[in-house]
Amino acid sequence: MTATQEKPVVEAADFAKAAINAKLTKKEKIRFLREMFRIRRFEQTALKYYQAGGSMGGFLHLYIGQEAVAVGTVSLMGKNDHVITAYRDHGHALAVGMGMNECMAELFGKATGCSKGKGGSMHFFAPDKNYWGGHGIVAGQTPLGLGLAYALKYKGLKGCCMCFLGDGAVNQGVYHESLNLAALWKLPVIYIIENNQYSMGTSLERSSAVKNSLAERAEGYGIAWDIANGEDLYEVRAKTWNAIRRAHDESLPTVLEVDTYRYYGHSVADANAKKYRSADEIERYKTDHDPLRLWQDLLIAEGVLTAEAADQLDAEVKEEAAAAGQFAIDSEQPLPQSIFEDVYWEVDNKTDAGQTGRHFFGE
Amino acid sequence: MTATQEKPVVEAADFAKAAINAKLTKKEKIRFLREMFRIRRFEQTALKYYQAGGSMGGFLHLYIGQEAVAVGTVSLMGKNDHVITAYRDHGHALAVGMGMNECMAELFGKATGCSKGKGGSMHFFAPDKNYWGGHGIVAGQTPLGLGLAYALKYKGLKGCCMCFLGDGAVNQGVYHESLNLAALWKLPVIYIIENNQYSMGTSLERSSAVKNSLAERAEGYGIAWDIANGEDLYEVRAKTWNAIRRAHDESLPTVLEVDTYRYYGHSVADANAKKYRSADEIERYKTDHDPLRLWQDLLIAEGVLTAEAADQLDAEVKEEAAAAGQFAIDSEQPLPQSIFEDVYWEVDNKTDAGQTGRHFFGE
Amino acid sequence: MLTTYRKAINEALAEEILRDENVVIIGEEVAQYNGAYKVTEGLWERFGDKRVVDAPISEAGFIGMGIGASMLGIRPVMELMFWSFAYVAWDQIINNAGQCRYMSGGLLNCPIVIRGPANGGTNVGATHSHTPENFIANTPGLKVVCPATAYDAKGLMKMAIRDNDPVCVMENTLLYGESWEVPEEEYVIPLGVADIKREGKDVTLIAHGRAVLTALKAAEILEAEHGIYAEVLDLRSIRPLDEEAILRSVAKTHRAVLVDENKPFCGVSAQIAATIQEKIFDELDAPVQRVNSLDAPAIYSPALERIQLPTPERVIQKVLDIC
Amino acid sequence: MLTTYRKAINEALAEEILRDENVVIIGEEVAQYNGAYKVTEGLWERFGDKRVVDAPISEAGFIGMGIGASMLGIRPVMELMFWSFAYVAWDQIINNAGQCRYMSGGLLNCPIVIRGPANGGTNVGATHSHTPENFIANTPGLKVVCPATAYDAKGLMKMAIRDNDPVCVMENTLLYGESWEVPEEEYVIPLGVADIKREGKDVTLIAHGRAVLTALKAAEILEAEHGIYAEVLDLRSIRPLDEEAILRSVAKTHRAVLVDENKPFCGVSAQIAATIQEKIFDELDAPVQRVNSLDAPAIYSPALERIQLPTPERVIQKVLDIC
Ligand SMILES: Cc1ncc(C[n+]2csc(CCOP(=O)(O)OP(=O)(O)O)c2C)c(N)n1
Ligand SMILES: Cc1ncc(C[n+]2csc(CCOP(=O)(O)OP(=O)(O)O)c2C)c(N)n1
Ligand SMILES: [Mg+2]
Ligand SMILES: [Mg+2]
Repeated sequence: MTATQEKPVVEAADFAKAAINAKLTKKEKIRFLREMFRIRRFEQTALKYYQAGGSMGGFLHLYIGQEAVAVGTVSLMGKNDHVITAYRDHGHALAVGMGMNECMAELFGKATGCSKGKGGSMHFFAPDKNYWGGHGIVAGQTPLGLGLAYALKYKGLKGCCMCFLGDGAVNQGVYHESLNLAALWKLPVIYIIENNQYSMGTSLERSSAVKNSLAERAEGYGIAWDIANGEDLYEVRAKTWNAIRRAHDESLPTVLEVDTYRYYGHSVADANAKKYRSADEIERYKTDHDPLRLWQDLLIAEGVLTAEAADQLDAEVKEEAAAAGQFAIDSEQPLPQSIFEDVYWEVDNKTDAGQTGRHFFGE
Repeated sequence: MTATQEKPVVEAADFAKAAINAKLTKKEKIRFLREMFRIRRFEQTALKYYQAGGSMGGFLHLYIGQEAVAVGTVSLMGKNDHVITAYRDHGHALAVGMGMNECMAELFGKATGCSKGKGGSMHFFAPDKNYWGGHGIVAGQTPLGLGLAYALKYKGLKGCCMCFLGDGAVNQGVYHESLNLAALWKLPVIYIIENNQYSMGTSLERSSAVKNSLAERAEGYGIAWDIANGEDLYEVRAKTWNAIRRAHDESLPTVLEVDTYRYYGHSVADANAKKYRSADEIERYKTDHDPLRLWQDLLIAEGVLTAEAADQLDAEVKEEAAAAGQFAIDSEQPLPQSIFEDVYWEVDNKTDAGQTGRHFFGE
Repeated sequence: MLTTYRKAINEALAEEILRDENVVIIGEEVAQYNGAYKVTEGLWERFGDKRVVDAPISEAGFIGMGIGASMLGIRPVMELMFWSFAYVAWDQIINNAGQCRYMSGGLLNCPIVIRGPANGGTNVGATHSHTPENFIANTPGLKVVCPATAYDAKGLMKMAIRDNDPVCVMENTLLYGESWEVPEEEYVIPLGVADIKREGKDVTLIAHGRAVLTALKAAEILEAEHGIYAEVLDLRSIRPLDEEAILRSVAKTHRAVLVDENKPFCGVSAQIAATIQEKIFDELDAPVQRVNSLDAPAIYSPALERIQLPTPERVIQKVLDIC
Repeated sequence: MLTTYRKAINEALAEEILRDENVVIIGEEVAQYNGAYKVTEGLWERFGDKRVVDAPISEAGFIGMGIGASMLGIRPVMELMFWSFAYVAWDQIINNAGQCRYMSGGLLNCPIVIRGPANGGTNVGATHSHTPENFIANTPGLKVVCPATAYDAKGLMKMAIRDNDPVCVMENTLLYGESWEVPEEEYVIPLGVADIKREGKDVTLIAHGRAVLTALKAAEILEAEHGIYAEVLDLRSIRPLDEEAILRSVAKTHRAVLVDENKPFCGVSAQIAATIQEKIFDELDAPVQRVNSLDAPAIYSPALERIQLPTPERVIQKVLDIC
């Protein structure tokens, strides 16, 4: 069964009253709306170019429908809090503050891309913003996130690492090895399972045997866990904050499962996007559970902003996305010799080590 | 904490009354005693030769102290029940009925060894006895055991696979992947964790974060689990039988954790055997918890056999072990050309496939 | 009949499922989804849950499971969505599929096939573009084939499934949509037999997988523009390897250029070059040349990945260097 | 001072722990147990829980963790009890240590060392005797060194720990107890510099790791019994590779025999042989010869494993074939 069916139904209102939310200023609430719009418009623009063909290659995994998860969790990050995720990484990248330009240019494989065109859609990075990618191998990032937490504890810094993974990723062994290490060594890592109910075309029921939920597997390691409704920004923030406090104050891990949904296929190449899920299901989520619409309506109801202001904000974001597309188009292709750059730090930095012995073979 | 501290204290007597034990004949009970003696005397003989030097190489992991686990579980095997274990495999090998000769010869690396001297101590095999080894990579056998169960179900055979692993092996990711697959596909596999409380020099507390026990992690997959006292043959049989019935009748997996103890070091090469455990602890197990002594006393108390008969039986087994040592010594070394045999089935069987193209390189 | 590489493999799988009740297809999205690259399209509908099985994302677990099942006589054909994902199951493939027969003194064998695409060129990035045929071929106990055409893919796949040892079949996402002549009637291609894809006399281009097409393109241009007649030898199978065919051709042309999408260091072409110079040194009129993928992780940038893989231009240059 | 290979590495670790507060040793049994092979003996007592850490049997988990920590500036030195166990962590090593810098366009680097023994010869069987230096060296983004002596082991280990890229150090359980001269004063050995372990003029024996000792023994006998003066070149570092030193020596002797404990197909010696014939073909008076481990999984039988590894006898035979 999906975790959804199990978790106690709670009023969004409860979470609005949570201290971490109660103290939010109007400005902050509006910024969250803007961040969610940025993700959605950025990806819709990218999709347009992808489908037009010729400018992008490889995969394009869209985050649309899950925006409240990245924006809500990232909104709580402090100086020493870090983020790492899988290949569905545009949302987290924009949420930590990456510019649309370098992200769009990366999709185009241009030299101006955040990864110089070397990583593509699955590999956005911004270490200067505590953002560590962007990883293509399912669950491959889970021990890396553990390591970021290890480094924080080793250095005596009060921080944590939020490591995102999908509902299908929980069945990679390395995630379990990481859970045991996190509990055994009391590491401030938060595993956030973005449960969008499908791993490619496979529903959670067909991929995971559970008692009640995926997060509950943490119980076997004595790790605290919780489940959150990902359509509600307030709830995401409230429950993530509990985990962050546990990490900061007790240096303990948490597994947080967030129920969410992706509107598009697994990737743009997903020919069966509407085969393994009913059109109704997708429609229901878009109409009744859209995190953007819900948040916008909430803010309007709260009197935080007017419908007009919201449209205005959206219009600005659309322009930002359109400009990013143009930026990507106008950017230069990386130079052929750059193929051999960024392989070895010592070579790139022309150190003695980098100039001793042969590092590259063939032509 | 170790599972021991958690499990309800039960009288061995209870388990003696279990149907599967109540129907045991004197002959069978005595055979179990003989099997346990066979394991212990075989290994003591092997140890003698190993320490004398010159005849064996590599590792020698002794099972002494854990005999009731292999003998108790294997005693329940039917026609379509299979066994696979790790490198501490002498006990299971002898319990399934392998001869001391081919086992001892394998330790000597002789051509007459069960694996023709190619596998050594960690790699005893006897597929004709449903015994699939003998595996050196920690937890590497856990998906293989799953596969044996998969094959049984695929062929419509009512059987199961008992897959043994250690308390340290539970932290290899592939074991968790196997648990999910076993539950998801309802496969008749029984994971038997032989919890001897240490993985090499590391106590369970230092390697595994648990709620109460290692077996309990199965809960997260909705898999049935239990804990057994490995010093009591009756209890091991009673609880294993529940798992076998679950596998046979419902085609469902079980995780069974059996508390036990090894008297010797991790392997004969373990220089610290007495450093990470107190001499008292080891002594306490040998005197108060020895599965052989407990079973022998029980049988004498039950009037199944006399002390003299037991000594007589032990004497016979000692002779069998001594003879096996002589057999190994007298056996031929494998021939140099055998290095290239048993690599490819098609080559060994001189089929067209085996004779097409080059299969081996270099000299 | 003109058939795509994808369809040819699909037919091979269907025919073997029908031929042998123990053949079962297992992998991620192979059943209800019809395969991430549609190689298994229609098989689940046609043969049902028992013969075509969707697996969770647990490569080590389900490939290890397939290996164990094969010891009991099941003949699993495991799909890796990308061969790159073999690295999370590496221990199972190398140690359990590759070493168990030996360690048991031949008491068991593992008739398992592990198949999927192993190639760069589609801008999926460094983690999804590995070509581990050299790693597999380094491992006695394992076999590996890399078909370059639909005809070879079907014949080799059927043979691999019937082989009683573990066979790794490395396909190519860039070839799935390409078409070749494939006969109606059944056929198999033995492992370990190379194929001369183009006759020539001046130089031998030795390749496997998609690099064979690169070599053929280069050969065309060499003939048309330089009057050089290149023989193109498709290894098809890396282990077992048709060494005789390699030596025979080079002994005839006296020159060899190896085209190989492996990274250079210890790539398949390193082994072939070492073998040629060792065994027919005196037949060589020039050193054996190698054209590999440029020696860096696979780059995403579509503009650059194109030139990171071996190109006909680079092959031609090497040939002109020695002819 | 005469020091064992084991002690030399132990000193290197201790010195680097003292030099850099970010150096931390992590692995199974490295702390309280003093290391399965006693390489880390005394370090935990001396430096405590923070700097020397015992890990559960979760290689993928803790090596991946070390890689992540290294991105934030920690310099983990991870012990693999056997390099063979790297196969359960293969994806972490190849993809996360090897590819992340590239995929991020150089925004991060992973100053991690992964060390442990990688060798056959102690009858621990096929699953425990892998020598993956050829696999690692095939992978741009990773570095790998294989020290043959205590002196080299210490100097290379210190350099590896200071290197800002991921470095794999492959040791040898058969060498841990062997002694060599190691100076009191501190020193490091740069990666990528080969070492002539014995001067000669008639043939060059090229080796790495323990095979260097096999080559030296063969060289002694060749001189004493055959009057052949073999130069022994120790690669020390496989990637980066000192190609100049290789070509210089072979250009001098005009003959090369490679001694390599890798399995033959795509072993390190295949790469070296291919390179020599490609770059100094005209300097060669005979084909480059290779001596590798016999091409089967590592056999347990003590009587046979001895001859499965390269022996001085086999090296001598190859030399006599071409001299
Ligand atoms: C080890 C590995 N196996 C398979 C894949 C192919 N793959 C990429 S994403 C994916 C589905 C993952 O689903 P989930 O974890 O739920 O994340 P989501 O896509 O829903 O965000 C699969 C099978 C991969 N990248 N890595
Ligand atoms: C993947 C892997 N890592 C490490 C080892 C080395 N090793 C062999 S046995 C062992 C301890 C295992 O302990 P446990 O699982 O409790 O089994 P026990 O030895 O107690 O029977 C270790 C670390 C190995 N063989 N495989
Ligand atoms: Mg999902
Ligand atoms: Mg144990």
